[in-house]
Amino acid sequence: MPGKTWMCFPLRPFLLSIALPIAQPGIAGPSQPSLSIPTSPALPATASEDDGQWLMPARDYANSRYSSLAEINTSNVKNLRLSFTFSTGVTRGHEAAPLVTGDTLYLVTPYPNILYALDLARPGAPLKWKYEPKPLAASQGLACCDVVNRGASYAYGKIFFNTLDGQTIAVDAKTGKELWKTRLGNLNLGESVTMAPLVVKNKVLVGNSGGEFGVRGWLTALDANTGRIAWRAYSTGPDQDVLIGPEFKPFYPQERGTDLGVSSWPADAWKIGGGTVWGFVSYDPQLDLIYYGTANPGPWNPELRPGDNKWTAGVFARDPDTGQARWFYQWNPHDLYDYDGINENILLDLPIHGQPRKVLVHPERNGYVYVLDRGTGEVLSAEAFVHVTTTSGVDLKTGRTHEVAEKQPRTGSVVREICPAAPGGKDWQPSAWSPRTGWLYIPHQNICMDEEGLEANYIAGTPYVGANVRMYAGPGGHRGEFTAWDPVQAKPVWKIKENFPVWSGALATAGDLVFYGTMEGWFKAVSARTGELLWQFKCGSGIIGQPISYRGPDGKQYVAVLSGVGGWSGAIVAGQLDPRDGTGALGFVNAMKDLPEHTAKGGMLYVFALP
Amino acid sequence: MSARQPMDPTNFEPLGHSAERERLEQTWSTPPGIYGWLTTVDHKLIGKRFIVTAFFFFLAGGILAMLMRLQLAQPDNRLLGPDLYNQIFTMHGTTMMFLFAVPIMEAMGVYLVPLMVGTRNIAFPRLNAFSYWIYLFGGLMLYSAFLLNIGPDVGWFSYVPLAGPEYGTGKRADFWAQTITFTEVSALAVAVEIITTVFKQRAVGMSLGRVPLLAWAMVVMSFMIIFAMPGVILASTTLIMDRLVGTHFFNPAEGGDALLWQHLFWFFGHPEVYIIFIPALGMMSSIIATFSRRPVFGHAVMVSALVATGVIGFMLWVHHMFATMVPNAGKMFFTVASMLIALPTALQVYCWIATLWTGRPVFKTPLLFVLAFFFILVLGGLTGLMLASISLDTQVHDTFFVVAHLHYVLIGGAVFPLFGAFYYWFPKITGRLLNETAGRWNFWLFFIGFNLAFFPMHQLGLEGMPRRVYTYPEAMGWGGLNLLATIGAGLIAASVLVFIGNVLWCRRRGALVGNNPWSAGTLEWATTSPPPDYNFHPVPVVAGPEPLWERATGLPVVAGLSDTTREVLVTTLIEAKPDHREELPGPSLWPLISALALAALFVGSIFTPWAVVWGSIPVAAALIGWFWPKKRETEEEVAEEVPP
Amino acid sequence: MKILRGVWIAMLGAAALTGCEREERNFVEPPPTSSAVESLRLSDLRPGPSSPPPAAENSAYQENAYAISEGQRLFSWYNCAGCHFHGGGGIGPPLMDDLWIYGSEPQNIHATIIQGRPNGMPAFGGRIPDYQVWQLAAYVRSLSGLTPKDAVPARSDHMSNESPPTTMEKPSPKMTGSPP
Amino acid sequence: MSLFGDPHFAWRNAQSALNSAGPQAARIEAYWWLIFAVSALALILVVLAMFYALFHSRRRSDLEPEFRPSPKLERSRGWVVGILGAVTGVILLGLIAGSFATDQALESFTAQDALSIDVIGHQWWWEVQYIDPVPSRRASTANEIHVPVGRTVALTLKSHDVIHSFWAPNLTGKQDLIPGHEATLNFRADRAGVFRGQCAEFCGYQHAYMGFLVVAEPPDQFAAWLEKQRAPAMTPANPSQRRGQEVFLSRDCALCHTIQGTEASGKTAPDLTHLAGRKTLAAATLANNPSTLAAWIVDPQSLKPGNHMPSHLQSVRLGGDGPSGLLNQEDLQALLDYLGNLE
Amino acid sequence: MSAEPVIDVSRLPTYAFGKQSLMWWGTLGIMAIEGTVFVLAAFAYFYIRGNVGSWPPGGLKPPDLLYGTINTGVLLASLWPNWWTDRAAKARDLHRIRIGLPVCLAFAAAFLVFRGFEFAALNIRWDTNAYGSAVWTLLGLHTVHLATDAVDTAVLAVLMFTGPLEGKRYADVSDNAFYWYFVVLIWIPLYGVIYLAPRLN
Repeated sequence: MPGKTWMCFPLRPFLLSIALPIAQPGIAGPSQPSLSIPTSPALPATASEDDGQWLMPARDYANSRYSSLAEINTSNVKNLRLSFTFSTGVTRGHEAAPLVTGDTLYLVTPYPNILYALDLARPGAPLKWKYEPKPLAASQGLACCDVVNRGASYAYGKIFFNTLDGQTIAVDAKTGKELWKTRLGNLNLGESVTMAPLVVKNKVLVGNSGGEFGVRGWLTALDANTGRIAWRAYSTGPDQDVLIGPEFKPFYPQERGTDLGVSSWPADAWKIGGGTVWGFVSYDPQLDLIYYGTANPGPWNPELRPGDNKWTAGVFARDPDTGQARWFYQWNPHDLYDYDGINENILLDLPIHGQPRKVLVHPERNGYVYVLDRGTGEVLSAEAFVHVTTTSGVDLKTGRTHEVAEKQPRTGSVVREICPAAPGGKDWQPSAWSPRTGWLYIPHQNICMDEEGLEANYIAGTPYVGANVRMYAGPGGHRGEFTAWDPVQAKPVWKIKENFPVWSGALATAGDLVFYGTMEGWFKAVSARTGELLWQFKCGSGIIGQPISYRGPDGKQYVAVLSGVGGWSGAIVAGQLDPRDGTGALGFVNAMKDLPEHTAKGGMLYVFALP
Repeated sequence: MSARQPMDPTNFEPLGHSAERERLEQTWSTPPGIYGWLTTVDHKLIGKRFIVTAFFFFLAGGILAMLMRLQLAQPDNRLLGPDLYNQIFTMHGTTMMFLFAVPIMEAMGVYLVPLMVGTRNIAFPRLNAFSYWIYLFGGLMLYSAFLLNIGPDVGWFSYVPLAGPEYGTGKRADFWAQTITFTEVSALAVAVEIITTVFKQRAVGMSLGRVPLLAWAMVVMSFMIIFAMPGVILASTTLIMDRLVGTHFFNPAEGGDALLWQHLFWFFGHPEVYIIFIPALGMMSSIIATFSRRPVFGHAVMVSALVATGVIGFMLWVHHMFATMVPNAGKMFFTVASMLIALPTALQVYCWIATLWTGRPVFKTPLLFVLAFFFILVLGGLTGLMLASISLDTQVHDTFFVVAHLHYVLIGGAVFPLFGAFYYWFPKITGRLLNETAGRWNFWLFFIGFNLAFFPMHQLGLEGMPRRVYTYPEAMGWGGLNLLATIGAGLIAASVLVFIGNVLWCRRRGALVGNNPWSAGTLEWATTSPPPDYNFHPVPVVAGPEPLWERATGLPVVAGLSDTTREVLVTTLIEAKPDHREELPGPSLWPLISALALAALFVGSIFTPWAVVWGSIPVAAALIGWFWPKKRETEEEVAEEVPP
Repeated sequence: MKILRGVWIAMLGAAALTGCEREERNFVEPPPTSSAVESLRLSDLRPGPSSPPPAAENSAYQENAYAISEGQRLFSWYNCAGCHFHGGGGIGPPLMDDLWIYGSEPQNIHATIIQGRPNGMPAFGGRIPDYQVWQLAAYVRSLSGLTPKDAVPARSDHMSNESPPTTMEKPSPKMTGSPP
Repeated sequence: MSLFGDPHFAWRNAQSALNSAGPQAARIEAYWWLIFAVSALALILVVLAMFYALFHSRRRSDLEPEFRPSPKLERSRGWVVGILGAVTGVILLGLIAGSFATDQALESFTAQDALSIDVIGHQWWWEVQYIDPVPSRRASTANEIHVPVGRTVALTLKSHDVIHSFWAPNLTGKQDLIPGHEATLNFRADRAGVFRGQCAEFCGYQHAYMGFLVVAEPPDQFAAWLEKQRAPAMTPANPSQRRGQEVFLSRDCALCHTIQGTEASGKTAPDLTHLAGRKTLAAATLANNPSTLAAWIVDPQSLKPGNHMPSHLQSVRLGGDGPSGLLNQEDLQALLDYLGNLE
Repeated sequence: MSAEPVIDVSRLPTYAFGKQSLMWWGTLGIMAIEGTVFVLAAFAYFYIRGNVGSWPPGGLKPPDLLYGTINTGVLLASLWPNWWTDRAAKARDLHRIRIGLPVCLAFAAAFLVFRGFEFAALNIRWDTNAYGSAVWTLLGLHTVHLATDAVDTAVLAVLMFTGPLEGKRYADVSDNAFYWYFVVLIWIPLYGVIYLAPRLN
């Protein structure tokens, strides 16, 4: 059926393109069948147009994860062979994307956040240098969902990355010498940092983690040269702290008002209200706006925080220079189910209802793929991509979801069959976009949960959740899915069912291939058009990393991915948890009881190429 | 009255040792020694044992009550901490309700009913023995637990979630639940025996209209037990399952409901009050009739009132839950029923007054206790009306007002008549009279002490003192009335001591007064006091409700019952015409063995649910042993068999 | 009757050995017993001649139903459950298994709570009264069955039952990963 | 508890069903007096009838039982009993009607502009939340409910653990708080005053001392009070208070208690933001003054055995050394200084 | 002796069947008790049901019909051998009893085997939620009755083959059948509660 769907539109006009600052005139042509898409963002320091590089985890500012390399394609992918491997020496969940610039591959491990540089120019890619930041060991106790790190960024000859204990570090890309480091998080308040920084206009953008520890979320811009804090925008509290000023013009009336970040919370609750920023940041150089999602309000139990809980579980558009907010849209006002709004925002130009629009596409944890006008924050469409029982659709007029009353968590009462579960229809694992098909490739899960609200006690530096959760497979019994989604038609094109949640990122290439990994350890290449499995390789441990593709110094196309199971979903293996307690790891253990039978801990880089 | 032998209409004086009598003696006697003690199936021995055991529990419960009163005598008292106090009030309530009140009423039934209906033993005598053992083991288990500091501490009502797995720490509530299970088994067995005995083993001629009021009361009580106890069976079983095997009946998090417990518990709990109260009404009638020297006025009205009370008693339970969120319309129904149940009791009171009025009252200790009833029970009943009103109940519910009310009802309505009954039937059981002077001391100390102890509690409740508090702040000003109540409790204790002394003294040295010292009219006085093992020889035939009054010179009798087997005459349900003869089983160790096996199962199940599985094997084995016929006895039986 | 009485006394005697302390409710804080902490070993490997193992102290807490249930309450009040959940672990290691990184003796657990452990366990020393730490230790030990079963509360009312819901179909064993 | 000797806390009539301060309690009180009068009369009549029967019966020394009483006498007495029964029935119906009328009246006491308050029962204290449509304007306190005179108050009652029962007899009847259910209770205070209430359903060790106060005050006074409750706690004004705050935040206090405006956000124990403004401590058990506060902090377990406030007796005695040393004398003094000023 | 014998009962039979006999009344009392337990257990079931919107709660599957329905059939069919044995007992026909009782026993055994499958087909565990607890309790209670009556029948059957026998034992066989009717009768409403009630919303 999904196969047929795409067959129906063989001559689909490619009106679609990734929004890019230096868009070539060619892509504007609506009927041009083959596109030459510039996939590299203009980074002032490098100004590199070289397709072969991979400078930031999402590949580009638009967050496309699309590689225009086409050497590996649907017909030859079956010949893909392992080229070299590299052991990271760490066996927790490897969620990071490697970076490649020039003839060096960089990768950052989970805690203890070691940064490795591998020399691609020499056979077997030997270690060039490594940098050990030695983060505080205690920070491991603050990572809600394994001690992961989601990658580094390259700009201006520097590698920027974050450590779990809340430091941002700039390292010289050539020598591995530390240039500066800035401590941003306060360990004793439960703050940690797991996200990959983004460098925009000489600013390093870093957000904190710890929504399950009663922290107050923020996004901070650091000067890329000095590491000094340029601005910090909180996700809760008074307008002054949130950097809401006269330029703030949200589309929906419920986001307008003074100090909503205070008045939409019980007294003082905003100080420990979450809204952390731990996902990927996008940037639109044309509009000169950065976009990022804010995470769930804390604690999970919604009865303990009456009100809309601004500005959590939503998306901010901000001016990168000043940090001033331009607009905000809340995916989940008064979030009921830990639906963090941090999933990636992919910036595209799409024809919506026949009109070309500059949009932001966002597969949200609450189970809907949102298409927003990224200039105003208006919701253009929102359709479910998973089984949803918590809401019955999104009201495009008000922008609010229709909540199902009987699925609302209550203190002291177990509510069953909440779908999607707390990790959402899709968690952090980023999707990829291919301009060749016009589809979004979403790695995600099919998980439901039972939840009981509890009284939550706030003790700084300890979890602040207030819920018992037990997750399990959603309808069909499989726990993972890989969906190709047409954002224009707002419907799925094809779906692949996986036994375990697809917790790895996706990679789309110009060879009409889509790569992703499974938690059993299979690294798979499927046809971007049909979803047909074309090639797979069994790695040493489950894959939850972000695959990339680059052109090596030898001119060949390579595909790289980190294997090493863990993360929230893989905590049962990475943390050796006990499956008898269904509420372990915030309830994810219950859904993953059999994972230890399929995979073990590991930490290895795998790089593939055609022979 | 003791000197009035000529009035004695008994015509069953042993006239020498006839061969027949000797055979009967041999057939019905309990084996000698400890073996006989363990194997007996004689309803009189078991009844006495039941009475003595229940009285011991009454004393234990009374000591606990005294401890509570001492703790509450002054504000902010530190005599007992909350932990011990909570155990003590739980033990007091549980003891008085489950180990004293119901068992002693049944015990009186076990002893008196077969005598009153003129048969030689109770139906299912081995079951009777079994029910005593199981009751004893249950009580011993509870008190062992209490002495080991594992006494239940969540109230005799064990409301969940306080008694549930999360808040009912340790094994304390499990012991409570299993005590309930023990007493349920015992009470239900006795109820079945009493009903069968009254329905099928009555003397020839004792049609339903001639059944004595006490026997009627026992039947109504038994029916109430049969329909009420299942409520608490289910409640205690589900509670222990919630605690041990993880069911969720009362866990609101998983769809259970704490209110379900209250419904199940009070569906039993309110009839429980009438289970205790109705036999006392029967005793009242017996005593009033004898001491007014006439049958109770309005026999039919009295029987109807008993039955009506029994039926309406099942429609009141929600008035214990007026402060919960039961819908108001539902509550109103229970208000009506709770108020209207006063009517049958009022009618009985009027009938008794009419009996006294038209009779010729003789003032003896039993009658004094009966007269106290008119003041105490009526007062308790009237405060009961107040509790029936939803709005007023929300003020006085769970306060000392309710404590006062329930003690007025239960002590006035059951313990006072019971003491009267002790004085009244003591000569039946022992052949000796209790001392009359001591009896009057006993009565007046009790009466004054009782009112001193409990009347001020009405006031305390209205002034805001909640019940089940281990202490109270001085500033509340409740100290004076509490002290008064404690003094009253002391008087009650003194009164009970007088009673114990009286019993101990008179058991051996009391006046010997012949077979029918009160010249009463009912059949239990138609045999020797104390009665022989076989109760009656020959078995009487009756022609009226007070047969001994009607036939001053001897009753007609039945001939032809076997004297070599334990044969009783089975009669028809309504008219009590002779139907067939049935042999009742003799002494056996199996009831004791079965009770031990079942007790092991119950106690074991407190610690592991698997005890139910492995424990059921010895229970089944014991029951099969119990059932399996002995070859020799069977052969004897077959020899005399007359098929229908 | 005498036989019965004898049996009862024997039963009482036997039960007294185990029962009394198990259900004792001590509200008053006993003196601190932290001196034992220093002499504890965390390793089975010992150099030199063998020495007797340290005697377990505070059995009054370890086998006491009230202490364990208080420990259970404190386990959630002090947010232990936030990391260790109902023993299965998550942010912190599981407590219901038989793997003890820092030792399973009450003193080991006491020390872990008071001192904290490097890989993320916060130090609660100076923040939780000593006797509550022992209560917590008793509860933690009960999670992996190190305390007598009859002193341990059956379950908490709050979703600690292990049973999986049967709502959804069981995962199908064959999962090809190819599109439908 | 001799600490209680303060005459300010003589509560003899402050927790009484016979001293109504609002229409609900007054209606019930009126019905009480009606049923009391009827009952007293009935009791007197029964006892009199009994004595009459005893002394006007045919007392004879002759004990010959009369087993077949004369039908004529039976019939005439039958009439008396019958009439008495009928009269009893009529009286009962009257009482039922009166009861229903009272229930109806209580039901109808609702108001549109009712003040909404959430009361949550904990073992063994009361959490009180003043509801406001704007979440940040909610106010939280414990064990002391202020209400404006003349305005209906709508309580929403919830339990956090076991069953409790909310009972302030001067104002209205009790209502159980049952886990898994939400109950409502409306009342109005018609005169100013301090009334005491208490948990009326057995709830464990400290059921006895689980009290609370209802402070009925004129509307403007109430409004001022509520506004004050919304404000964060005062900031420490002198070094001692600063030290006290530090002690509060760095020791076990902050693990359970909240003081708004500080990091202390513990939710398992009463909110102490405006502690000094309350009349009592420990759930309306102790008068609120520095000495009772000190006693309560140091040794709560001997004041209320089994309650959930940890004891600091040993640590104060040992001078705050060792792992259990949470408080020493100076810490305690500073803490008292700080808490004593949280108006 | 002044007593005047007015009736001679020596010709009356020494045992009786049905409601004439004491045992029948005892059995009836037990049935009344157990019937009340079942009624109250069903009350608990519906009380819990009253608290939730959908039933079974949370979209659980109702119990599968297959084994419950088979078992209902087995139970109803077992009425016939029991009735047949009952009649044989009343006719004091030992030969027919010796045929009938084992057949009854076979039915009971078959029933118990299917009952095992029934538990498996409830689609819920007793400790999943209150609904699970209620259905397990209802089914468990009935199973206990069946099991005890099966043991009862087995013991009687053995006795009928080995002796010692007397006339009273025929009455026992008859009462055994009487109790079995109760167990069957009570199952019909229980079947409705367990299997049909979750399907009616």
